[in-house]
Amino acid sequence: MDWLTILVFSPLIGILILSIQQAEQKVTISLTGILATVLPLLLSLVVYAQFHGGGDLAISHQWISFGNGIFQIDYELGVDGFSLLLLLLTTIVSTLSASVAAAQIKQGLKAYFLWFLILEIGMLGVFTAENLILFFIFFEITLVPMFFLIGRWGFVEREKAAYSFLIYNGLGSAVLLILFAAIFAKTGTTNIEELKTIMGSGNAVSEEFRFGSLLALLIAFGVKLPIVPLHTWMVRVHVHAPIAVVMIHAGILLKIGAYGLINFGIGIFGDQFVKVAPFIAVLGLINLLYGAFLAFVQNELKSVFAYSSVSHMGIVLLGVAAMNEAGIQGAIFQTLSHGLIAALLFLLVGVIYERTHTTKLRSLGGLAKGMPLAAGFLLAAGLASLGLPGMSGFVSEFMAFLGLFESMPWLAAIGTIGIIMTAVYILRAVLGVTYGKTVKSFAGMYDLTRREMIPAAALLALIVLIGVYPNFITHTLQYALESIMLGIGG
Amino acid sequence: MLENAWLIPLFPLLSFILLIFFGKQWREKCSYVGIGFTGISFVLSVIVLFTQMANGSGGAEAAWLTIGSIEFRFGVIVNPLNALMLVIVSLVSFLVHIYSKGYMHDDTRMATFYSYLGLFTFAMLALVISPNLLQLYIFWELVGVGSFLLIGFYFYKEEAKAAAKRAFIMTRIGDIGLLIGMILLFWQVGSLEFNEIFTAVRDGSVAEGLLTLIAILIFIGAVGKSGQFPLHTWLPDAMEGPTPVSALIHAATMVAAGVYLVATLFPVFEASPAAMTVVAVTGGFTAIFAATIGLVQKDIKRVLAYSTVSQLGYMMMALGAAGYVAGVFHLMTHAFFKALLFLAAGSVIHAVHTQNIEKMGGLWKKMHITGPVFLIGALAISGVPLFSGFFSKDEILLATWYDGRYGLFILGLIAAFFTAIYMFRLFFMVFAGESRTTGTKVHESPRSMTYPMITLAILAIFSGYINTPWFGTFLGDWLVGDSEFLPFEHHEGPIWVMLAASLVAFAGIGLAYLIYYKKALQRDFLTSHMPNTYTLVFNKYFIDEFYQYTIEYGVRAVSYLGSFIEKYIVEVIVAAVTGVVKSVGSLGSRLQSGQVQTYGAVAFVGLAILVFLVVWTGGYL
Amino acid sequence: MSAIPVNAYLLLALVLFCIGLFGALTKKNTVIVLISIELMLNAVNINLVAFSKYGINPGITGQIFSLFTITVAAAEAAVGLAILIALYRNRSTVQIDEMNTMKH
Amino acid sequence: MSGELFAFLVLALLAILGGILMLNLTKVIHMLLSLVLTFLAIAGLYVMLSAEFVAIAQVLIYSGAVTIIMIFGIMLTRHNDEQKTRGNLTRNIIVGAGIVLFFFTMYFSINQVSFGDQATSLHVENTKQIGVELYSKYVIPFELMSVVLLVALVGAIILAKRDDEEEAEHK
Repeated sequence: MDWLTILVFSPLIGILILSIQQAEQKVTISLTGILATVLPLLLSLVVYAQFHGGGDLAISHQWISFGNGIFQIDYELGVDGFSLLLLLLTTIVSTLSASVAAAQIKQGLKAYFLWFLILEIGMLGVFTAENLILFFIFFEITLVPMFFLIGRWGFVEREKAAYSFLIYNGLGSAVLLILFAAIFAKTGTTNIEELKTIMGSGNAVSEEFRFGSLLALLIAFGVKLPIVPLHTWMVRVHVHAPIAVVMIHAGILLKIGAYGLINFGIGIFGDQFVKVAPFIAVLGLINLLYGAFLAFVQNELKSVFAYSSVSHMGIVLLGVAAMNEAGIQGAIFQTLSHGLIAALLFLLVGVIYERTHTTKLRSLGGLAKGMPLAAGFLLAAGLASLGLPGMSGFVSEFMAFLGLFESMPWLAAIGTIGIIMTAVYILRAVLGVTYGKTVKSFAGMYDLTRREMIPAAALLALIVLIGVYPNFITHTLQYALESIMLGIGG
Repeated sequence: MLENAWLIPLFPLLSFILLIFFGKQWREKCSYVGIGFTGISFVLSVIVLFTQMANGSGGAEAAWLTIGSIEFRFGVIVNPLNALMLVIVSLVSFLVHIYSKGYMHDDTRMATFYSYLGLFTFAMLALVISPNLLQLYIFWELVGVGSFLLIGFYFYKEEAKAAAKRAFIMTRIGDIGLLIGMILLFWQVGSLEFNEIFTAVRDGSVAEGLLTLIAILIFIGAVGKSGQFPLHTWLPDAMEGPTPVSALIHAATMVAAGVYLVATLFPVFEASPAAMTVVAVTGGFTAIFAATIGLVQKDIKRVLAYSTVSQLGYMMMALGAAGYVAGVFHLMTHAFFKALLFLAAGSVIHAVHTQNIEKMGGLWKKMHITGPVFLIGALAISGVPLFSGFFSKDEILLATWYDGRYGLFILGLIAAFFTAIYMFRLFFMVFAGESRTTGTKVHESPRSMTYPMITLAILAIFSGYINTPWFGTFLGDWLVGDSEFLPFEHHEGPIWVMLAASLVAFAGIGLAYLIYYKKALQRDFLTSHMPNTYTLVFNKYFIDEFYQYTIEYGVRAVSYLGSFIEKYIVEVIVAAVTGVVKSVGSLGSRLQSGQVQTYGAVAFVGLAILVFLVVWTGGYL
Repeated sequence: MSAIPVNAYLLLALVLFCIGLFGALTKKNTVIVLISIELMLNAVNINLVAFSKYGINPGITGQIFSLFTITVAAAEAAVGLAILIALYRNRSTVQIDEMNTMKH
Repeated sequence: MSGELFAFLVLALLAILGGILMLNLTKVIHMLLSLVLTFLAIAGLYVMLSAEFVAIAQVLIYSGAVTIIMIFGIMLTRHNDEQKTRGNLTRNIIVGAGIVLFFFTMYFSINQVSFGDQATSLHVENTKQIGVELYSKYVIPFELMSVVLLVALVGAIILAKRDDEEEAEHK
């Protein structure tokens, strides 16, 4: 069975069913929307169950071909451990986000879910595509729905946010397209596995070309990740997009940057990556500290968490730049862990916003009194975010720094300031909202409903699971990691 | 039994989980859950202790995190030190659980309180049986969280919020030191298992300079956790938490974790004389520094908090002076008598509803149990002969004397003198003289509170006898006995050291008696004669303010600099990018004038440039 | 016969082509634009005929192609003029910069 | 200097002169007439290139028919028009620069090429050769060309006529 194709295009079923429903029937629509995301979730579990190290799930069909096979692009899907985990993350966060959206999106629910499901196809495709052209197509598919989801259902400055999202990511993907075309022209293939062997052999393509390609990749995925100073669009999106979309965005879309950087940057251009590693480490350090210090002075809960995302992505860069197993595994863990934590944080921000209609730190305070459960979850999420052991954040930070201390101890030592700062700004924000005197009492305050509690608890359970027993994931990752390490000759 | 020691921490964890989920329904019954599970842990700990004594050390491990060829493991190890710590922690925790039942009986969030206590106890118990540094670090942070949650238990108070935040961040600064030290050690040794670390250090496979750096970094972690100078400021503030918590976490167990850490890694420290000096000097300085502050504070819990800081400094000094047994011994006795003092103070606060000692007085007659047990605690901590504190303090002074650190020895004596003064200042002001309380009728606490105090009082008197120069050094022999890494030399000290220690203690008590009981000396002697010194000490040497003006404002300044960059550099770049995109767009739309000639011109010029480029590059792009 | 190099013809054709192009892109009168295009076609014709004599593969084909070109050019001139007259009737101008209906 | 080269130079200069006059004269009718000079010079060049038939066709169609049509066009519209302004100066400069770039690029390329010997038999019964080829090898394009001419004829008539009726309807 071609499970991957079925998985990637499974949201289409939901799209078809939704499109014949009437826009007024909110209950049926939200039910269909949620169920349409449950289907990929189940399928991804099937894929997970069938996964035995990689190759057996890969598929390949002839797709575009002319000029007697000189110009041939195949339809190739496949997963390794890393992308499989990201697939699971995607389906899980999508389902949770859909359930949040069903509660919080007040108008145009049908259109929302239609865009949302298209977005999910794009995300699933990005993580399964086995050649560059297919990857690019799915990458573009994620952009358009996001533009509309932000622009139509967001907060005050939603249109500005949507445009800056589109401009930045459009530029990034333009760079990507040119790069992919150049690679195709030089090597005659876009298959990632073939490229790994071609580029790895060292003499097929000139070194300058490989170096330039890596820089282009860095820019393209640097926008997505985002790397300072390309991050402002992302902060804007986090502040102005609807909460459910931010969950997806912070949880998954940012991870495409990390995925691309690890899978293509190291996977294909490993030997060149070694050269730029110190540079990337410095960038990562800047991300980590810059995000942390800025998060410390934000006056708004969502921008605190937005800058916290910038900061946490810095750890991904640091881990990648370490160029050893511990560092890269740390980066991968951080990718997954931040996906879960960011989704949880924004879920809770959404809950708070629904009750209080504000996310200004100044007008929030003492919420633990009115909504102890929500406050407890927020505290737990905050602690996870600042890298408390027993939660997923610690494992990834530890590994990233473990790796970095081996290759660049001084940078790593400076980077640890970031860990302290993370504690400072997270506690400032979280305690400011939940602890202390009640600044304003809001009418109709109520604690988490069951519908909000289940997603929050599910996310927290996953975070704790990874934190308590990380080897749970490492087995799946093993093969992917080995092939990546092969690329850098380690 | 030893390989199943991992069960011990699990019971408090179970209590935490159960209370988090079902606490609301159970209400008052929560306390029984907490007490029950901790009790089981205590019983198991005692069994483990005796098993260890009978059969020697042991443990078990399993893989936790695999990174390629590197494997981090998780497990338990029971050696004399760990077994001793297990018993201390579970015992104090058990007693505090019982005590809290009375102390917190009218609090509506009792379930939350007990669940947090469970979480803390779990982390602390797991900490002390860690077989490797990583696991120790993990629980090291978790006890920090337990402490953080409990300090911020009264979350609606701004002071509690600030104190919790400060406690977490200050200890985290220390933790980062530990983290860096740990990682550096890992890349030197290739493992974080204690045994392998010790073997590598003994074989000299780590360069000495690096080892010193690692030891000092690890010590920074201990400094943060144990409230040593200069990271001590969080500990007095942590008194915002409920008093049983102060007794458990901020007196007996968690703060002692720093000492435990240094003790556990003693072979690493011992290999680096420089690091040992750092430990000893920091400890000695903190001991006297905190003691002076304790002399003038007016809040009963804060006096005890500074006393704790001072006593922890004492332990550090002992360890730094190679007095491994002395440090651990004092850790144990201190756990008992300081927990006792805090619980007694809690009992007093419970009765008079204030923490200001100037508003207390004459309680001796009204509180027939609290008064005497407080006196026992005070005598023990002051080092009055025959009480437990006397023996452990004596051991420390001996260790410093034999290590040749005479300056520290004198520092220790002075600190002991101050300790006696402030403890008896506290005692006389609270229990002697006229009642200065207003309002409510003072009554003795319920039995759930007094029984734990009595238990601790007994321990505070007698726990010293397991390691004395007269009846044998049982503790020392056992602690060092079967370890291949720990040196043991018991010093049959000159008798005058012991005499000097007793003398100093009695002198301090006498002075306090004269000032605060007999009023023979002016109370405001210090205030009037040395106003500047008094202000300095009363304001804790302005350390808080110093931090506020340097670090806090520094961080703020950096942050504002960052947001300045964000606003005026990054955003300008962004505006430039959007501006370019926009102007290209408007240029494009201006080209769409509808005039065919313009279209043709653009198309042709483009073509010309392309053709030019093709020819220029010789037909290849 | 001392041959005139083919390059000379090509160069002449290039010059005429450039003149025609410049006229077609800059002149305002539509008639002149049309006739400039004719000039460009003529330049091409010169190339065709020149290659028919001097090319790699000389032969009569080049001349035949130039005849086709002339035919098409004539047809183009006729249709262009018809359009021009129709436009002039509607707008009373032959200035090409006033014809911007493509904008809307 | 051989006579042939001399003839070529004269004809080439005439052709270019016509073109330059076209660009620089102000009256539309003068521009048109200057181009007749170019067309005639080109016809002369065709003769030199052994293409007598094409030369005749050139004279008949370009110098005759097309020019006459254009003159009609001018007369039917505003024949007194002078070039009002030099038009959009920046655009002219850009176009000029582009053309200069193009010119030098192509000039560079032209200088690179060199071909083999010239054909010898083209001038022998030139018209017959063309006729044979047209009716044998190129018969289908030839017939298609007649269709094109027919369509152009019909189209020109319809285009020129339809507006009359519409205007009549308007009135």
